[in-house]
Amino acid sequence: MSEEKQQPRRPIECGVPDPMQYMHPVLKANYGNWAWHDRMRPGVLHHVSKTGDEVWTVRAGTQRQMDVYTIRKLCDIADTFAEGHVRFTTRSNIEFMVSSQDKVEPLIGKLTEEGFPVGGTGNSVSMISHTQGWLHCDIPGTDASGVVKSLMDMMHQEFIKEEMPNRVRITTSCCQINCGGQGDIAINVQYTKPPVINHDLVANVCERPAVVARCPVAAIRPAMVNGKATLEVDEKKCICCGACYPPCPPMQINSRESTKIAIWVGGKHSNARSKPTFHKLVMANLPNNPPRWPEVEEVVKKILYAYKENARDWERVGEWIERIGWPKFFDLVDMPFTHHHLDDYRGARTSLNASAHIHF
Amino acid sequence: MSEEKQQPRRPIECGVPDPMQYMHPVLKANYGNWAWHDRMRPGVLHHVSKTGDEVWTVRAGTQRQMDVYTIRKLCDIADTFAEGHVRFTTRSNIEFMVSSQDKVEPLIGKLTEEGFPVGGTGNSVSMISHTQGWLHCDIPGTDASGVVKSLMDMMHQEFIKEEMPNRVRITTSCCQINCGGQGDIAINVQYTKPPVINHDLVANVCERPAVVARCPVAAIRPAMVNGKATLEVDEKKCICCGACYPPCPPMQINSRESTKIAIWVGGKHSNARSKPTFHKLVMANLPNNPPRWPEVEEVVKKILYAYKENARDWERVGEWIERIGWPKFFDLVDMPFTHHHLDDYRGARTSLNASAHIHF
Amino acid sequence: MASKKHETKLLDELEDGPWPSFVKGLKRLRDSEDKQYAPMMNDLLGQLEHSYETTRGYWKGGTVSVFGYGGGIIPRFSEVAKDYPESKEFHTLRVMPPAGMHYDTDVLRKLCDIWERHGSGLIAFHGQSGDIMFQGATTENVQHAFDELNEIGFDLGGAGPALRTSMSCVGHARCEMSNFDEARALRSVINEFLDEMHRPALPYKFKFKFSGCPNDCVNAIHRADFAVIGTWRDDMKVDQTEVKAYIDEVGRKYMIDNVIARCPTNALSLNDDDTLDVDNSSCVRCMHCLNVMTKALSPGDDKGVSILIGGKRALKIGDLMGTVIVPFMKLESDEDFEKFTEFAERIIEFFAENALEHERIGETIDRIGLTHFLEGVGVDIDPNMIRHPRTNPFVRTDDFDEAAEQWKERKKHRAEGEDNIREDFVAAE
Amino acid sequence: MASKKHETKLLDELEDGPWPSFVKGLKRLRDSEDKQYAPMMNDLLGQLEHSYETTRGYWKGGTVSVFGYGGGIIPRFSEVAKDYPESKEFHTLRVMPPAGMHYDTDVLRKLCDIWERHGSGLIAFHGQSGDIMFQGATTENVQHAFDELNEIGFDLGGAGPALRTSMSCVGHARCEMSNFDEARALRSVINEFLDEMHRPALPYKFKFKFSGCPNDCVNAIHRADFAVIGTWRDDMKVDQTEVKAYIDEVGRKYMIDNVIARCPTNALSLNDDDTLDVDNSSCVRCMHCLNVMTKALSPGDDKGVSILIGGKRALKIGDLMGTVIVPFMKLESDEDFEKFTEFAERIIEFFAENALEHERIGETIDRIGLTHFLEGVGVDIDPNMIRHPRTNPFVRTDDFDEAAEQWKERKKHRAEGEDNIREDFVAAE
Ligand code: SRM
Ligand code: SRM
Ligand code: SRM
Ligand code: SRM
Ligand code: SF4
Ligand code: SF4
Ligand code: SF4
Ligand code: SF4
Ligand code: SF4
Ligand code: SF4
Ligand code: SF4
Ligand code: SF4
Repeated sequence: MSEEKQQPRRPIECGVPDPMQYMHPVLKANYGNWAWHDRMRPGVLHHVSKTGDEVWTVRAGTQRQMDVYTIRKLCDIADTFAEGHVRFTTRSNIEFMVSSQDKVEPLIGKLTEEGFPVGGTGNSVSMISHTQGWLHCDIPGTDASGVVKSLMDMMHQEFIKEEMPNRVRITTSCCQINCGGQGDIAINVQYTKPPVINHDLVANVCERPAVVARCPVAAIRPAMVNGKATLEVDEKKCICCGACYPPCPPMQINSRESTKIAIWVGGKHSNARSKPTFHKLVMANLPNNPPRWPEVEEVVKKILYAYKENARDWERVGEWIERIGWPKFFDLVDMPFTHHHLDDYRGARTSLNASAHIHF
Repeated sequence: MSEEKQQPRRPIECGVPDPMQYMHPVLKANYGNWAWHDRMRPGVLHHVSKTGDEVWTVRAGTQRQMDVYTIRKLCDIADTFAEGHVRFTTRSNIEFMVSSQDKVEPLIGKLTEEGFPVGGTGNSVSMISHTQGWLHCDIPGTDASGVVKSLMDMMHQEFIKEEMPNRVRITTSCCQINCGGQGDIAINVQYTKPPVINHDLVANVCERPAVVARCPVAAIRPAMVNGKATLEVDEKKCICCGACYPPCPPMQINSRESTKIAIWVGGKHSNARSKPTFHKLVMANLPNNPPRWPEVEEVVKKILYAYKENARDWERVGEWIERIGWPKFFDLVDMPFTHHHLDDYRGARTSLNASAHIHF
Repeated sequence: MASKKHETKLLDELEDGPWPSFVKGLKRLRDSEDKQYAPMMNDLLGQLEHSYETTRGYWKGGTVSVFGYGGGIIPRFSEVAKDYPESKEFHTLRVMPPAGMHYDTDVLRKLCDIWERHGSGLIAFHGQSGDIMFQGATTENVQHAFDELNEIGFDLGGAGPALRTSMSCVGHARCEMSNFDEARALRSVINEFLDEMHRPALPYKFKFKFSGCPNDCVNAIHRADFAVIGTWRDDMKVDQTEVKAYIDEVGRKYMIDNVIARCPTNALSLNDDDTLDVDNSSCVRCMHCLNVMTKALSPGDDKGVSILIGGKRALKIGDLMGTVIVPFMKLESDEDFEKFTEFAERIIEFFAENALEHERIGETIDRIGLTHFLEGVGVDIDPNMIRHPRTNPFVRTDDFDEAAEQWKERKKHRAEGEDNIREDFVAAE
Repeated sequence: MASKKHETKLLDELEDGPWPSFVKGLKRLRDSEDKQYAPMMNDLLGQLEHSYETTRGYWKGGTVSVFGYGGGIIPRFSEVAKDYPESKEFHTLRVMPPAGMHYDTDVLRKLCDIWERHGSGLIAFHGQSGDIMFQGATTENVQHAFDELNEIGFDLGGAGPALRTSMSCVGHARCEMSNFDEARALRSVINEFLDEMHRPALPYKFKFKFSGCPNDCVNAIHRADFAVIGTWRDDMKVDQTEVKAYIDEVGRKYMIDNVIARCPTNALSLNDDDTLDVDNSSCVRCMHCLNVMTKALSPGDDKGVSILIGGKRALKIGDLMGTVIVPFMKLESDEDFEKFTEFAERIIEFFAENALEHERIGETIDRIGLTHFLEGVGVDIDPNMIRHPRTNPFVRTDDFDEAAEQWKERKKHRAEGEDNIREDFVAAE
């Protein structure tokens, strides 16, 4: 292995691989030519092309963070029970395509047997958008894999059934940056206090003007502490956003006491019916409680089942709440409405109810 | 009359008069006890109380700015053809209440004969919200009475008929302050250039710090011109809002060249269906052309009839445009869409189309 | 004194046409040569024609008032008095109308007579804030006119940084949608705080408006600092026979497209047997279906008002509508009205003490944030105040649990049907 | 080298439950004692358990790359390497998947084999930006792993201030809603600008995402700087027989409440004979009715894409969604794809030259205003870019007439079906 040092290999800049080489033949043959689809049961999609070709897709959940053994097992199943072609969805579910309906049940049987829940289609709770957390990230407030595993265990039945009013797309984010994105329900780290500065380190580690520039509310200013050039935070101004932390790790925003979990609802990406929306704060200050975050589980469960029991067909979480109103929502889930829910950031004005549209 | 100077009369602070003393007896008898209403013809409302009492209201247009002869004529009509009780609406129309249906037609006949158009009810174009202008205001860019008269002449048929998809409530404002308020269609003075400062006067007339504070974009700063303490405007920043002009008349915002008329659409006060909305810019830079403002008339007419021909029942102007989309609206009225229509003031972000909802 | 009549070529063009002409009216006054106001109206027409020619206004302000009051008069002095001397002073008296703008012919004639003696003969029914505007008095005559008006029971309205003249819709007097006694509410508040109207000492103007239902026929939400909108809390009333009658009349498709599909919160559903399902807990009282089917649908019995604070027009920060501050309060008993007036006072006081100069209350709320405003006026938070909770995480939440406790308290009160105005509130000094 | 296995009391609790357990997977790797990664995974588990105990993360960044590239690796060095030395370096290779994430088992097995040799055995399918994340390589092994992956046709994705890995929905491959060839579009753009990905030199990250229709199955509008959404311009296709079949199945009331009344622009009306009226000019292509009635309704024939620019998550100014910049462009012929790529380049160049450091393009637009952005990238204005025109009068309009002339020009082009991307555009220097 020493010849490499002498002659480093130049990369082949091949870019994004062509999917056609790996695609299921029926998909390839009908590329851009599909006519309609239906779902015969949870976890299964049935697509019919304009030429009459049919394909059945079986969707199963994975842990996303997979060891090679798990991946190989999925390959074995694909080879034996399906047709050797799979794809992954935007939510880390795996999909097996088969060209005849009789392969569907055995495939489901095998997947279930091997512990891969079949579901995530239609009006189910699909896999949670997953981020890195303690396993890999350099700025995490919690662990994504653990939160996701705990919640998916709790919601397993809702993954394998399609009993929700509409799809439920949940996200997690292990810091306020929100790599997990917006969700019908979102479980995000929330910093509850301004950063605590390790003045000894700032001087060495941080490019101070860059950090000052990063703060959206100009709460950081240069300062001298014990004769060292460091930074200080105006706690009255600070909105606990954590933007200063990645460029300057000595501005510790995380601590056992201050890193909490907040729950958000009503994010929506699709344009179906209503325009896409951002999620909205419901619950803050939940403990960051590994390994199973029971307080978070409890809150998510309440929201999920309030939605399941009260929403109408096709209503996404946010649309349901729009209809019944926020007062009723907070009552149904039995959660507090506080001044923290009132926006006070830029443009807050537009979130005020400037109408006599009132829910009683 | 000289004894007053010796002994000034102290006011009786009697406040708002009690309306009961002037109210039509059927209204008084059924106060708070009405059951339903309908309209037998344009300009006439028919209300039925829970006890079965009935009252017919005939609504007629006035010029608002009335000479005592006109008012006395209306009183004569009320005494002869109605029952001596009238009221005025929020839009300066006069209403005659009668307790028997057979009085309705003769009353309408007389009003029409005397030049008071009967209408303004239901799905008609009612009287325009009227402001002061050159007749009385100290900061006007145009004359409200003249604009209103010209437009109401043009729309007379739409006042006396109920052929619009829903009510049309038009407003005028003779400066950007907008005393006339929001409208389905609004005809407002628009300043098209920054103020031109009469430096000789500033020193004497204006409290400079107060004027500086009035500017919403901090475009005004103190300056010295010819050795005098005056003000200057940063024309790059100035948004031509005119807020500096009332407290400092030497900051001339009006001129023949710069004072123009802009047309707005889609303001709505009612909470019916959609929440109340602000009106939106359609057309700018129209000439301020007395005595009849033909260019303004032309634009208003186009909008009004595009609405009349294209909107569905119950759609207000703004709701109609929401449905058909702004691209089609600008096409239908054949008016330009320019960068001036793009908001760039605070919170502009919320007016952007952040969705794939697109009208083709 | 009878000067030559000014030419009014441009204004003359406004005499034609089917709409009543203000120019004709002005000329009638000018031509009443036996009347004291004829010369004034001649010069007024002259100056106005000059404005039409030059597209400029020629009035400037000043200071004029009646004895004992500071406000209520809009003083106008001509900048071109040299050419139009008789109308060099042309002040307006803003006079408050009876609530709901009801008159009998007797009182209208009296108003005309007074103005014929002391003014120009020109009266506007009404200004955009609801005043009867007696326009065109000399500085001297302002007092005479006021005295006589005052003697027959009329009082000056608002001008300047003061409580302003208010408006209420016809409501209770002639409208089945009405949910409270608008005229009583208006008079309770305005007549209680006349001092704030007559002696301007607020940071800026402050307006109340009263609409009996969310149709908002006086434009309160946009145009009042303190908007009072009637509404109801229980179920709307449905007369299924009238529903069917309506469908028979307009057809099913029309009913679906114009009623069912237009409900903003999908609270309506048409059954296959042509009866109507109303999901009252989803209904936001927009009024649409009630407006369309006036016989079939009507407001419930548990009536009251919503209060929205902060509406104003464009000046400085741009247009603002009022924000829901009190989603519901009863307004029926004497005690209700007392509480209401007390609350209005609280808001006015907060405004007086916290607004910057020339800042409307809506701008104050925008500047300090809703949370601080609510604390400042002793109002409990309610989700009806907002369209939706915050979408950004930029908030310090370490006191969330304490705030949650307060919410529990609030919920107890709410469960008992109480509004969110804290009774035990004492304003901070 | 085989150190004692760390205790993992807390993590062990995550082995139970019906959902596939990542802890089990990690342990399987730790327990593969014949594999080079076993000791690394033992210490990795140890450090992770330590995080679970202390609720803190222990990784820090650094600089690691492969020869010839600047980006694509997320370097991780342990802050607690003293206690967990074998996992002291635990870098991730971000590797771009085939567009649409299609695999056969053969290639998946190859990926596993490579990672078994040079990495931790831990792979994520996929990261939120769409990368295959090969997590856990030592600094030395990063190059080996990359070399082998690269040999079988895979390339590194984005990291740092660079063009990022992109995603496209399954679309054309298996979805009847699809309006363009998502995979081709993705590959056209990304493979054209690989230099911007592999040698990070942009002000900040830049992401493309491709959804075949407004259902937006890859969350493009929220999560991409440049979102491409399939749509169509002509009428949707209606199969009235299938409409009736659907109504027969679900009932009229259900149809009214769930389809007719849910259309955001009231573009649908149910006729009394159970046929459906579609007002295509009011329809905003929200997809709802097509989603509900997959057999009865489908997109039209004149397909293309809408481009929205500026989506990103919360950091600094708060969440932004993309704004419509190109309401419609065709994306079928080779020329269309060329134009599309050229336009993408224009945007990237504008971003490179005008964004501040650490500023996303959405923030740039927010800072400079949409008008200046459009001018900077040679795009003609269109009312579809906004929800509605401005509601405030705070704009200087003396050049309105000139701007109106430009609109006339634009309308001519539009009438010929052209998009609003100016062909003759030359970027200002
Ligand atoms: C496989 C996948 C695309 C891919 O390239 O991987 C996909 C596939 C389909 N989506 Fe999706 N969507 C997929 C992620 C999404 C996402 C993104 C996400 O989940 O992060 C969204 C946006 C969610 C949001 O709004 O926040 C999404 C919003 C939709 C919608 C809109 C639903 C709505 O009413 O708001 C539809 C329409 C429908 O289902 O009728 C849709 C419809 C579909 C259809 C029915 C399209 C078709 O005709 O094939 C596909 C099967 C859906 C099903 O599960 O029943 N897909 N779809 C993704 C599966 C994710 C998963 O494993 O759960
Ligand atoms: C790995 C991944 C999460 C995951 O587990 O899937 C991730 C992980 C990180 N993200 Fe992310 N982001 C990931 C997808 C996203 C997404 C989702 C997307 O692309 O659709 C977003 C939201 C969309 C967007 O771009 O705004 C996202 C928004 C951010 C941001 C906020 C950017 C903003 O402008 O608001 C940051 C902070 C930054 O870049 O300074 C960030 C930064 C980071 C960093 C590099 C943390 C840092 O600054 O040091 C994380 C490295 C973790 C690690 O050790 O691997 N990440 N990040 C995702 C990338 C995997 C992949 O390549 O496939
Ligand atoms: C008389 C008046 C109240 C007053 O105290 O003076 C009044 C009276 C009625 N209004 Fe009004 N509205 C009056 C000004 C308004 C205004 C304010 C304005 O015009 O400046 C509005 C808000 C307009 C806006 O949104 O910008 C207003 C929005 C409504 C609506 C809501 C319509 C909608 O669909 O948006 C209704 C409901 C309806 O007509 O079905 C309504 C309904 C009514 C009813 C039907 C109520 C009733 O049952 O009696 C009354 C007869 C209406 C008619 O003309 O057919 N009234 N109404 C006002 C007459 C003004 C005029 O002379 O034209
Ligand atoms: C007379 C009247 C117009 C009319 O012809 O009807 C009027 C006329 C003037 N208004 Fe007004 N406003 C009139 C109703 C309104 C309304 C409508 C309303 O009350 O519903 C508004 C919009 C609502 C609001 O309060 O915002 C209105 C918003 C303004 C503003 C802008 C306030 C703001 O905060 O944006 C100003 C400017 C100021 O106060 O500095 C203003 C200022 C003025 C001044 C005093 C101009 C000045 O600053 O010198 C005008 C005196 C004209 C004159 O010579 O008589 N006027 N003004 C209305 C009052 C008549 C009455 O008392 O009944
Ligand atoms: S959400 Fe935060 S902690 Fe989690 S992966 Fe993204 S940057 Fe890291
Ligand atoms: S946490 Fe955010 S608001 Fe607070 S100092 Fe850091 S960057 Fe500024
Ligand atoms: S709109 Fe302007 S000019 Fe007209 S009355 Fe009001 S303040 Fe005067
Ligand atoms: S017109 Fe408005 S923006 Fe311009 S200087 Fe005056 S106050 Fe400032
Ligand atoms: S606001 Fe309501 S109650 Fe008052 S008049 Fe209008 S419709 Fe009637
Ligand atoms: S009042 Fe409005 S919200 Fe309530 S049911 Fe009727 S239409 Fe719907
Ligand atoms: S975005 Fe549209 S085209 Fe793509 S998979 Fe989803 S539904 Fe199909
Ligand atoms: S696609 Fe959406 S907007 Fe178009 S008709 Fe169907 S439901 Fe209405």
